[in-house]
Amino acid sequence: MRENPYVPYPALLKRSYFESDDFSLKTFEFELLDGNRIDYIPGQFCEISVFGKGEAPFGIASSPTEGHILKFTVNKAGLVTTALHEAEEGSILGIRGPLGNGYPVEKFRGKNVLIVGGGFAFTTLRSLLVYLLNSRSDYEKITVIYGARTPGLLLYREELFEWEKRDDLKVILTVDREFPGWEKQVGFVPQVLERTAPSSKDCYAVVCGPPIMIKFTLPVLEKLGFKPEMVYTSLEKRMKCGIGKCGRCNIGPKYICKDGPVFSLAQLAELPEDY
Amino acid sequence: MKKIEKEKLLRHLEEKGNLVRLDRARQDPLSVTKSSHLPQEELLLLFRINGDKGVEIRVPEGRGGKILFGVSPCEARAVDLLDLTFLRDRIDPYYKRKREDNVLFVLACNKPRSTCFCTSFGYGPFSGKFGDVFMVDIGDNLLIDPVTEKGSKALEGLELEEATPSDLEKMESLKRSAEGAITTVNIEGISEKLKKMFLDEIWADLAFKCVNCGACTYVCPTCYCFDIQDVERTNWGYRERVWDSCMFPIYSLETSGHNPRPTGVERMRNRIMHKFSYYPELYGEYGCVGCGRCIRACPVNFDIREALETLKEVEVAA
Amino acid sequence: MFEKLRETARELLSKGEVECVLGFAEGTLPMIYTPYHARKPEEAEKLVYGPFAAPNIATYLRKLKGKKAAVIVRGCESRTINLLISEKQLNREDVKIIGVPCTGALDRKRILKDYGGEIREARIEGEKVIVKGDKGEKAYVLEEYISPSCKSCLYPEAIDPDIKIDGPSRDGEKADFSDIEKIEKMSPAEKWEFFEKELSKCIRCYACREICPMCYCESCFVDSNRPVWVEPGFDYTDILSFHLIKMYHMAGRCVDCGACERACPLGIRLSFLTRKLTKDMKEAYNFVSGLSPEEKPALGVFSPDDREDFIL
Amino acid sequence: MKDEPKILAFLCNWCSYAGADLAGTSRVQYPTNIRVIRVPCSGRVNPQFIVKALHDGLDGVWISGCHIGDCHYQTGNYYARRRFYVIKNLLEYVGVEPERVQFSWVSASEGKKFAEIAGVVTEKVKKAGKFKRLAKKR
Repeated sequence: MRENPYVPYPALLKRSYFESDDFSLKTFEFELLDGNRIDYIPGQFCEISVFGKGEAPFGIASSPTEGHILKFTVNKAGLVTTALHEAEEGSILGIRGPLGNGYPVEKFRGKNVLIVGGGFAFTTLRSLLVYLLNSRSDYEKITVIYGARTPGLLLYREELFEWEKRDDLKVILTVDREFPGWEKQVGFVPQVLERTAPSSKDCYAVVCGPPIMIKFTLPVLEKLGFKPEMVYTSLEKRMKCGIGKCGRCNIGPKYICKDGPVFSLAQLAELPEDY
Repeated sequence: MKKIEKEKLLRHLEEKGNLVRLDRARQDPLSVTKSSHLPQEELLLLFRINGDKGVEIRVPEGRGGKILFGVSPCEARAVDLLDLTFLRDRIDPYYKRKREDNVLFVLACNKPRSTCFCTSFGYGPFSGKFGDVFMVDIGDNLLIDPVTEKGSKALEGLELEEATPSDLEKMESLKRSAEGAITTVNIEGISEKLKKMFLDEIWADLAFKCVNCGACTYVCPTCYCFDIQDVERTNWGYRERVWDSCMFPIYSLETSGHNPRPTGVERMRNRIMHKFSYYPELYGEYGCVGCGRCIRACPVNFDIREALETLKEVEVAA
Repeated sequence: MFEKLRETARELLSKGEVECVLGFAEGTLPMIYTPYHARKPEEAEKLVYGPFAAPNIATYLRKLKGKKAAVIVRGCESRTINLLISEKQLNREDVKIIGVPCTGALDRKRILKDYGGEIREARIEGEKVIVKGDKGEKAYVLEEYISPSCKSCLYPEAIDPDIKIDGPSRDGEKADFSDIEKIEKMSPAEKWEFFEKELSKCIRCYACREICPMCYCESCFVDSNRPVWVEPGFDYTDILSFHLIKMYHMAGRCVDCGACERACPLGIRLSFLTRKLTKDMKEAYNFVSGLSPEEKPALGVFSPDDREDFIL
Repeated sequence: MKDEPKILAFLCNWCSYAGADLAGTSRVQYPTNIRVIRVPCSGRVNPQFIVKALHDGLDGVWISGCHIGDCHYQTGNYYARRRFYVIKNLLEYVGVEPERVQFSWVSASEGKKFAEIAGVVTEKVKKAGKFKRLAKKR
């Protein structure tokens, strides 16, 4: 990050493409200009500027092991995201980051990792997965459970189907309801997790998804024997500065932008329910 | 302590440059120290979009410092509290520049207002440790004492007399009467207690009269929350930060429509918790200086002193 | 002085006719009452009314949605209730209206300014406000320190109250808009200068908006980013746009209670705008806001022979 | 062209816009200061638009709809008339010259009248000059 943390790096939008078949999600690939590079770990986020419209925070979907292209998948919702969706390839935007703490990947070394994702929150989980797979031998068993409403809403489908084929990795994909042509799992993520029942022994779990999914997933993890300090999740709140100054993303004395967005359940248990 | 004629000191400072003379009216309702370090509206960057040449980003230059003359001790202390946010972790360069450039001449507060409760926070109207130079108005002269190196530098070249015992006595008597005029709220243990009160029903009662306008937060010298917004013109624009308030619903409203603090109750709770629980937990200091500005500015007479008393009386399960 | 009111409130509460009685109580500062809702019969003891009540109490009805409440109102506040009913924000059955006499709301900031010191105590004595503080005791004639909006009030008494508390009240005397007329006669440049001086003090804390019982929108135009009606910051053109659009939204809906003006921490005379609206609506459409709960807002209706003289 | 005032015209689809069209097809000239936004009805014009237009740097605003009684939606222009009166008064009251905000009723058959009023509006706004006050400087 720059010395003036409010100044974004100019970034070239190299490629953008729809990620979901309802055209609500688009993936953007950026290259920082002027020889700038950022060092990040999975789970960190950046503020993307559309000059004139403003900034908004997005988890990094690429992995630092993939080279210098930064990848984000964005849902079209508000002012900035709409402008971002409308941006043409080749236009120049701004990127500020990396921000936040990221997943504790060092702790995962030599352990089993369970990744549980839902909907379009899979972005930083992709980053994490690619990162882990890059030095596959450093980790033990890796299990991924990922669900979406429909097959068309699963992010990074082609990659997922490739990963599914690997034998050093267990990937379970699910959709909420029966869908023509879908022959994999059907059911909500918490149910599929319960059916799959991965062992909690020596295993870190990373959960990311819509609040309702998280709400029902956590009790299942608890039942499976995951301890609160072994379960991580990533939180979201309205943000502006991204560096713990502007005030709005606090949960108790902690700021999601600065102290998070990744928290273990043990950490969250200490904080008031203010999100 | 030294002593000097007020006019002589002012002439000296006028030559130094941008002198802002304050009296009480100018420090109310808005806090001068907050406005001077974290202005209501501040340009963060300008950008020009040059077609294929890309984006040109420019950071505006600083405007040079000011000498703030006559800052009250509470306001000077408030900047020290702002430092905890803006000069720790990632340093905020816009704030830092102004903090380094401005010189604060603090004047002991001879006539506290009925809304003052600064003595509740371990300091008082005659505390001499804030700002860059501490001054006491003893009528014919100013007693003066540099606090920081920046302060000493501002006084360089001035002939200062030594204060006499009778001057000091005068100061003591002014101090006694000033301190005597202030009601202290006993807030011992409040931060620990608040931690256990997040889900208490008292917040709904407390928040009833509050209409959730931003008056208290805007006049507060330690409230620093801001919003960052872009302004768009043809091929250029700028990004600025403006004061924001945790009292507004839109402050925490997410694009999805979800609002973690949907009503005035949660917002009021956050404001009080931030000042009296989160601040102490993070920095070991309360986020309030007891200046009473919020009490005076409130359109519905929400009195933070009364709120603290109420919170103190609530019984919480251990 | 407040015995009749307190007795009424106590009775309503103890009979369980209402869940609370909404009104004012003594505050912690002199010359300002604080909004209060008594929920138990013994809490009725705290209820007060009079010139020290600054906000429009009808604002608080939105916090009591779904509850049966009695509300203690002056003329302007009862007209607000009528408007809220006509705009479907309130059910008439949910409120019991207790009308109290009104001698106008005090323009507290002007006394603070004229006193020039720290006022520590204040009381009303007949037609005077007696204040005590570090400049000694001084008396001010209430009528001279009443809010400008109250001076042009046509209906000081509550309209169709369920219960009426008697007492000396202002006269629905002829409204005085002479200061507004004076501004109207200025040249555009003078007008611009006049309002720029007044409104540029605005810090956009939105106290005027939040205190206003009629500003109940879930989301306000000023917070909209698509489109941006008002840009961030403190440029006078943005401040003026905010106040202009807000005022336009108030046309035919403003009862000119003056609460916004009294709420402003910077002491901006918003009544220069609200009273202009009141005057225009009366002159052009013979419309006074809130006279009956059946009445539609002035801009929600029309007459085929509305004035046309401004159209080319 | 730099010193020429810019005027934003909101024309209702059914009458005044058609009137402008007729002026064009009948080769009746009207001043180039006018920039047109077509709206379904004069009743669609929220007075906020007027404030925003002036704030964004326009020198004048002109709103034109169907004649009273001829509204395509029966009553749109009746409501508009009240709103315009209120906002015009408010704007004048805070120091916006009365010439800058104009209203008219022009029907689809009044191509010539459209051009005439466009001329009148332009003259009036020119008289008031460039409008700097409400336009944001930065």
